[in-house]
Amino acid sequence: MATATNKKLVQWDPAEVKEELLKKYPPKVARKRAKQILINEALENETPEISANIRTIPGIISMRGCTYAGCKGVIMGPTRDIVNLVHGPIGCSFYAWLTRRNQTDPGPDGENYMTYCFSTDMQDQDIIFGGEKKLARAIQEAYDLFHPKSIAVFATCPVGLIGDDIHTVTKKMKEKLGNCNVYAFSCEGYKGVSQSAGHHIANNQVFRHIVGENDEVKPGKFKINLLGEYNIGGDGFEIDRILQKCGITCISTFSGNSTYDQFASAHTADLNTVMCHRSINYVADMLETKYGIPWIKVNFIGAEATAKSLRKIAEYFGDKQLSRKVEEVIAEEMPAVEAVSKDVRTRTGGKTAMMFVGGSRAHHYQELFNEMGMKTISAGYEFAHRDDYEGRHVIPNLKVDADSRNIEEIEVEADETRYKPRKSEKQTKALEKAGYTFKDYDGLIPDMENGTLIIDDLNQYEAEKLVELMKPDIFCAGIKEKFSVQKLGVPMKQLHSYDSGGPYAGFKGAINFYKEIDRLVNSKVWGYMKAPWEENPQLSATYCWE
Amino acid sequence: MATATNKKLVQWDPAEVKEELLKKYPPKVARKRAKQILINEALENETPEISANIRTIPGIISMRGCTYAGCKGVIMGPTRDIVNLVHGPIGCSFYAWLTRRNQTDPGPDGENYMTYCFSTDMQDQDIIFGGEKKLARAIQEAYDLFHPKSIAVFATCPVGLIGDDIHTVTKKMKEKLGNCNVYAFSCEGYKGVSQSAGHHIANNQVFRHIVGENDEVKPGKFKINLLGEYNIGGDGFEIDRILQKCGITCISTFSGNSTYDQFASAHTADLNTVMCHRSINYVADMLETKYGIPWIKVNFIGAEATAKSLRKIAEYFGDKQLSRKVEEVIAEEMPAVEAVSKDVRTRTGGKTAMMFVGGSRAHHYQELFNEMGMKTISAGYEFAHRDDYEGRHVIPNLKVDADSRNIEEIEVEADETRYKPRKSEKQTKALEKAGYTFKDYDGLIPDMENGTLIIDDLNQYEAEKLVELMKPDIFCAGIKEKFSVQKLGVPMKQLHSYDSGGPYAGFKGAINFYKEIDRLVNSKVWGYMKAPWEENPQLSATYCWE
Amino acid sequence: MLLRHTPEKITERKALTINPAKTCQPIGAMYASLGIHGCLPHSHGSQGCCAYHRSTLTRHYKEPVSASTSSFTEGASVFGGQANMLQSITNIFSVYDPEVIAVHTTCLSETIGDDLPQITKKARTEGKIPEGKDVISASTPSYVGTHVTGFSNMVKSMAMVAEPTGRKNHKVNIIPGWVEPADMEEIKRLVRQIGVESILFPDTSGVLNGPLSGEYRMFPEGGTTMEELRSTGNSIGTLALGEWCSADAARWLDKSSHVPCSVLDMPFGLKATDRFIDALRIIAGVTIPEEIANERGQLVDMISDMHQYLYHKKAALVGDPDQLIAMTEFLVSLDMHPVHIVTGTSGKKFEKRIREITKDMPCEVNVKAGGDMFLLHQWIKSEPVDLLIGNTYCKYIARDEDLPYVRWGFPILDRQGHQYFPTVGYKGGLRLLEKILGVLMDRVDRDSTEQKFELVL
Amino acid sequence: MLLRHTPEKITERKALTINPAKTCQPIGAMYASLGIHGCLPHSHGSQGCCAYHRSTLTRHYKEPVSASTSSFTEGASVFGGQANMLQSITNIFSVYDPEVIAVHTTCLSETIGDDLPQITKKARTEGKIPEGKDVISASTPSYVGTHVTGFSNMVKSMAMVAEPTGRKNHKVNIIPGWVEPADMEEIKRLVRQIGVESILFPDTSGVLNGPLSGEYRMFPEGGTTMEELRSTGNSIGTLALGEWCSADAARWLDKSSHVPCSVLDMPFGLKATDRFIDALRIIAGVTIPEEIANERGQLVDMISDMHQYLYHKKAALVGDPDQLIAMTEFLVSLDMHPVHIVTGTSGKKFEKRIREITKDMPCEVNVKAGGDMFLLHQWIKSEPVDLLIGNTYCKYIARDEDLPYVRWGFPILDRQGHQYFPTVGYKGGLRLLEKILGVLMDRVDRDSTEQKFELVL
Repeated sequence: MATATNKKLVQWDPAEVKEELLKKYPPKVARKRAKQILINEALENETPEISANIRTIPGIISMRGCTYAGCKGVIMGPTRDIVNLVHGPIGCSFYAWLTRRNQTDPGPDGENYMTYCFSTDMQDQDIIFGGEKKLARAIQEAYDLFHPKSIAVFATCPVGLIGDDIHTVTKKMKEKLGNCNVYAFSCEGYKGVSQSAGHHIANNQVFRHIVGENDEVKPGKFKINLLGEYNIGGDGFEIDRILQKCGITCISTFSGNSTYDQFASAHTADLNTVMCHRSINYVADMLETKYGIPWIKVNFIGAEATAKSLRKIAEYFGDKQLSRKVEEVIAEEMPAVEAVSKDVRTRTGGKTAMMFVGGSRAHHYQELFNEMGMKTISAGYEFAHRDDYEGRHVIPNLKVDADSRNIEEIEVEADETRYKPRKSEKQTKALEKAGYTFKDYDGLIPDMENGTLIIDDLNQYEAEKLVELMKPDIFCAGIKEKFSVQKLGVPMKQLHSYDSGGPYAGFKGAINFYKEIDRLVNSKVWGYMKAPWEENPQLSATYCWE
Repeated sequence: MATATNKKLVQWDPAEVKEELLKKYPPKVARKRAKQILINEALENETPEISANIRTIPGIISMRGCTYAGCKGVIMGPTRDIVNLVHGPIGCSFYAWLTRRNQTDPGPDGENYMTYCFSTDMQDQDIIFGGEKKLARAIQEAYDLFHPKSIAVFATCPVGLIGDDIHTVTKKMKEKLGNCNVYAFSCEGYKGVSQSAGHHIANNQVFRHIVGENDEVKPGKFKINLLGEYNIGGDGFEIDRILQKCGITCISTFSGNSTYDQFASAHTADLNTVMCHRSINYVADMLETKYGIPWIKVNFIGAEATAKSLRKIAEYFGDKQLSRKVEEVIAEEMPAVEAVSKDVRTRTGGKTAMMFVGGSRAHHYQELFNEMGMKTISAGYEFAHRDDYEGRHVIPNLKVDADSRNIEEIEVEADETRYKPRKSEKQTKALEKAGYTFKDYDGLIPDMENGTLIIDDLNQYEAEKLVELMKPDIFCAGIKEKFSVQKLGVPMKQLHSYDSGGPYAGFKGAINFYKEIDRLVNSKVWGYMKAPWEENPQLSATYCWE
Repeated sequence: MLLRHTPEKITERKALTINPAKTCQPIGAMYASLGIHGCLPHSHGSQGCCAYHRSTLTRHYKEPVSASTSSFTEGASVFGGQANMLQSITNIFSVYDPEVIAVHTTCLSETIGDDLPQITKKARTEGKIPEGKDVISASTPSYVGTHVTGFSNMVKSMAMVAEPTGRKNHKVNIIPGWVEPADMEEIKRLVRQIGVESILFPDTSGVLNGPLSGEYRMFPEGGTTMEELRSTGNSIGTLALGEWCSADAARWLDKSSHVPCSVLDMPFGLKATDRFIDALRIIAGVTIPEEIANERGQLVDMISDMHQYLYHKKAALVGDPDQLIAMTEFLVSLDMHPVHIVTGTSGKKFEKRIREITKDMPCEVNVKAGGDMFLLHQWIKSEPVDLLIGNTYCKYIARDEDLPYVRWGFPILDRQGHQYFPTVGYKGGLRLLEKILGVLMDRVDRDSTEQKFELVL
Repeated sequence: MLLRHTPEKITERKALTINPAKTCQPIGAMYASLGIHGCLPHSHGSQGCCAYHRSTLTRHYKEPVSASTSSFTEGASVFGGQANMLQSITNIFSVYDPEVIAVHTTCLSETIGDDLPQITKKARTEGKIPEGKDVISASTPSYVGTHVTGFSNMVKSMAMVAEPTGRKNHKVNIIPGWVEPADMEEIKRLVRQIGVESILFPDTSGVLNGPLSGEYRMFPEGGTTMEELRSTGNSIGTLALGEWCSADAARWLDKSSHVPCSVLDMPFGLKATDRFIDALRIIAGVTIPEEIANERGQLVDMISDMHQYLYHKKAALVGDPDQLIAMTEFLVSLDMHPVHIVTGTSGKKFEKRIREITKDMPCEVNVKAGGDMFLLHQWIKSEPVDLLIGNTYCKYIARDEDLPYVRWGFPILDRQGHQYFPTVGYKGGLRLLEKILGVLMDRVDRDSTEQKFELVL
């Protein structure tokens, strides 16, 4: 791999790189970006501050999407038996139609609306005269055609502006239809600064309208919820496989391969495990406050991390049999994983990666790259908040700005009838004394080496510069970034949608990921970019045979 | 259909056309061809003579194939459970591999070697030192791999020249293998003047080596053999369907969808029905002489002809029930046929056809065209003999020439034990008195209108001229002729292989054919040959907008 | 079943669109803008629109698609987007330095009534637009028309760049409409061959079918230059391909700059290509070169050779009006029977054209402008077809109904080749025919019994 | 099962060939002859050979294929075919009036030892060959080599027409080998683009991919003229594409006329095309035009975009040596694993080349020169593959083993397109890639469970 070895030789100084990135910006922009580009100097117990969850700069080509995308696309998208009806012009529903790779298994005769795209397709007269009537009728038509147990309505930009009261419309329709839960999400695209606001809006409504709807107690000895797992490329299937193998029951997943009833029963679980801290940590808090279910941070990306998370769950339940079973499963799964990692490491060891995705993957996936002997030299989130970088300890002093102000924070209190602390004060203390940490997340920064570059809301221009200057062996982001990076001769892996691959979670997922990255960084194709005549362009002035 | 109407206007005089065809030839060639191009003047009981079954003229692009093609390709090709091993260089076996459309139905677990191609692939050392050893070994290898009940060996040109004694080799191998009948065909390509010689060689050996091998009497009240039906495009399947429906048992078909055992039992049938007179009438004669089975000419091409043939068979058996059943079947099948012919006739009526194929189809298919209201304005055979044109009455005075001399005529006599006349002298007389005709065929000429052109062994040059001069609405021949005719804008139908269509025999076949011809003569595509700018090529000298 | 809840029985829907056969204006405007050399498309709205359009175009072309956005916040949505737009212009020219920014609006900015020409004027006077650089804009409200409308609107804005000088440039404007880069390349080849000097706009060839060479250029070689767009006003005429995609721009040039125009169908299939070629011939006053006549003859030849596999086969089509009109005519010319035809774009004109084209067919035709794929699927369930032609979303119908399926249209997200091989012109017709025959014959091979399995087709 | 008697267990066969991966010399000679302008191929043997070759070529090209024969009778076979040959010459020139007759022998005439050059001389002296007309001939015994050998032998006879005058014509001879008419067209386009003047022979473009126009011409425009063939002796060099198809002619020109030659692989796929283009560049002393560099970049781009669907997929190939060498190299360059490779043409050289090309593959490779499809099928049964590439006869294996299957090679009797779309060069590489990806992705779509069924691939 000529290209690879070249890269080894590249030297770079983070300060110089940062300077390079900022050079071309107008002063205002440069000042702003300077705070979002961090040269890591994390020390023992002091994490540097980064500016995050702030406005995207107009005209600067960002990776970010909108609130609607976060709400409809990410959170509600994967729930198969809810009819997701988009209230607005056709585009928003069209673009969110089957374009995320969250897989679902409805079985042979289960309800599945994931393959459908529902919209009120607002026209100009709706904008002028209001779209409430059309929305009500659309809900009725959807009901008459499919008789779903639930219909969710999503607002797109114009809806808020023209003042359609979608919540009243849905409330009325819910009453009218009787056996169908109808509710709405005010997730207009202009709200907030990124998808993140959409996650929040979605989760709030799920908590408000669905969670707690079904008190029936599901069987299972060790019952958990998996929060912030979206079953991209089948990750959730692999995690379910492992949990089942361990004898752990997953009551609900928010929201990969989920159903309405899973949400409705979420409050009957005894532990909340949080995968994607960014998109859902507040739901975990609300579930604890209202129902007394504690939560812990887990990570099933990376074989070691998976083992660690399983042990952490087992430790919570404090059941010897469970712990033994968990150890058995780990012992059973790890050899295959290690065999592959050992093999690929001979080809991937020492290579470098960059990662700019989501609110947690840019952190989680470093586990997998470490297991392959690859170093992450730069990373950052697309829509995370400071706590995802610096850890939850900064939450108290996060200031609410103009953009976050309007994103509702639900006030919850203990449910009179259903609040039931799963652990006594004493038990909790004991666990904590033994080093067990609840509702704890230290963020991305402490896990990254000094001198690495941590960049929030990386944009197209900076991405290109980073690749040119630091020449990583692989770059991870989303579809919009994929081909501009690859044009530079650097393989690009989508970590939102996994391109066409996956699962990458759990043990089997780790194996898939090792092989995939091995394929990418060692593909012959990167050696074809230059034609032979570019390698040695010398020319005989005349026909060679003469 | 612009093209179609144009054609209506074309006037032509057969004498002029004939003159046109001959004009360009060197004198010798012109003299020869003049005898093979006949302007029909058939009268009541006097049929003009045509020159046929004579040498192809070197350098003149003929439609004909060789003796090997007639023997291996046509006659033996369709028998599925015989391993047909070609002794010679690879080509001959390659070209005969799956290129004829005779279909076969081996059932789920029957033997079927039709999809295979077997060859000794002779190399120069075999030509120099002889190929007998290689042949013997190839037979052994084929036997060891497949254990077939029979292996047939076919000689290609060099075999005869280098003097490989294939008959001795196969005789020895038959003895060695014990449970496998092995025999050979001296069907070198240079023998005879066309495929016809190959048919004869094939049929002789089938009669000599297989027929009569199995005396077991098969069930069935009305038992016939169907001679000269090759199941192209499934014709045989349709005929079988009709016969079964009538309660007639087909003991063997020569040789469509046939098996070794069918040949072996052929002598147990009570009537031989001859489809293709050319390729097999002598087998019918031999079967009568040796086993006492009378034969009649039948034709299942054309709905009327099919009905007629069924009645003729029933009349032979003289069984009231059978006759009633036959009438029922005809009454049941005809309405569908007439419905379609009525419909298509509105589009095909008055159109003209030309046909130059085989030894009988150029005659048989005129039935179908007549049923569509189409007129055959010129026809001829590729490899027929005079009796196929003029009728069997000319057989006695056919002279044996240098080319036919070496095509073996088997002398057969009544089988001591198994000769059994199926009809008594008296019965036969009675039938004949009632107008019933045995072993009778009047040939093509009497069935064609006066002034039509009957041409033997039509060649590429004459075909092109005919189409230019007489502008038929459809032309029928083989694959080699298809595209040169179509380049002239005249649809071309293959009547050897039916292109990709069929069956065309029997009642359902008639319907298929009507529809196929309707499609061809009324296809829009023939109207696209000229571009709009060829229709009105006027040009504004400058840019039109100025 | 993937679409397990779709019933055969059709019930009236007045308010609910299911599985749309269209998307919104802005993406069309963005695609058109990419056909201008050195142009950065800009979406004046909240950032999600831009992200969605870029993703969709990227998945279709497997190429980088750069575009910027005004990233509206809630504040901007209330107080108007002028500040965001002005800031965008400054940032874009200083960071990306394009030749031109092509701005399109969104439902958001349209609803609040931002006036782009005025904002652009302001930017110009305030010196935010560098010398020799341009900002053009089109109004593309998502709640009017479809992606086709947006494309047409941006193409019209391109025509508005025209600066008639009175001196003719002896060129012909050719507006290809929403076709693939390879199609635009092929149209240029045909035009060259016939000897017509032309200005093709938009022209995404060289922009969205680029090479992999180790360098990334945000603004590749391809695209119609602003210089060319300015001179469209001096052209001797305009050929607009497609009433829906291209006519407005052509008529505007006629009205504003007295450049006469003819509106033709898109040159898909034999007859539409014949009309296009003949128009070029008459314009240029030349005879058709052998090479093109030969390509035509090859197409006719292949039709005649394979007619038996096409004859009276039923087809269902979904796509955009201009494309469907030409494709329907092509299928009819092959003696096929397009029986279900749906476009998401409204317009009685469309249904009328389809009815004309199919009037001699011996069977009933379902055609709907402003329909959706849910309806198409229901039609197919009640009247099955032998062939389905449409974009990638059709794969769900094709799998559920086990239909031979040819991917054609926008978007194609799951197969390659459409970027590189044209389907316009005679050669394009050969390709379409090859694809159609391919799936039909694959089906024959798959479904024929062993006794009917054929070597020669 | 269609090939129900094929066992997985491989037993030695010394004398029996089953399901050949080759045919005999004459058809190759006939195909080559059709690449001479105004040429009527003539088969000196019994009429069956000619009929078979014409039928096979016609089914492959769906075009008229004219050729004549000496129609040997038993007599001629005993007393020699001179009389038939002389008679043929007379008849052919008076009835069909070709520019040239290209005669090839058969096993029959070779076995009896007819001496064609001598017969031709006799015809010439007896005035049977009109002024300005030619008769050329090649010895193509069916029991030596294969159809490839016959092609090569006739191409060599074409080279023997060369009449070196000492004055260089500043052209380059290019011998494309047995490729499709569309490939020859594409090679000419590339050569033109690079600015090399060339004589391409044989050249079947315009001969076997003709139009339907209502007229039939036995001798169409296309083909290398005798004039050009004569001047190949004055060319500055020869590029022979394919050791098996083209090298003999090139070496003969070198030996006889001192026209130096380079023998390259056929330009299928990225690397072989690179070498071909680079050779042209060096010959012409030019830099590569943007357009070609761009086509190359597009191919590399598509490889990089779709790599995940190709990576480590196993393939089985059957065909002719020159084509297989290039195709194997192409697949290896895509990170695919061609594991079973069979050609019917003998030659250790072939196996050696394949071993070199595949030496870095992490799996075992079965390669056989002089093998047959029966063996290939047995290999596939014991080591299944993800892809099968070969001529139409492979469809029986593909159906029995349920394999994704790309038709490529000779003959293709059941699909269209190969006559019209090249697979040589970079654009050809794109087409091959499109076809390979097409069948692989169709399989993904067919076999994926509903939960894994993907919109975007």
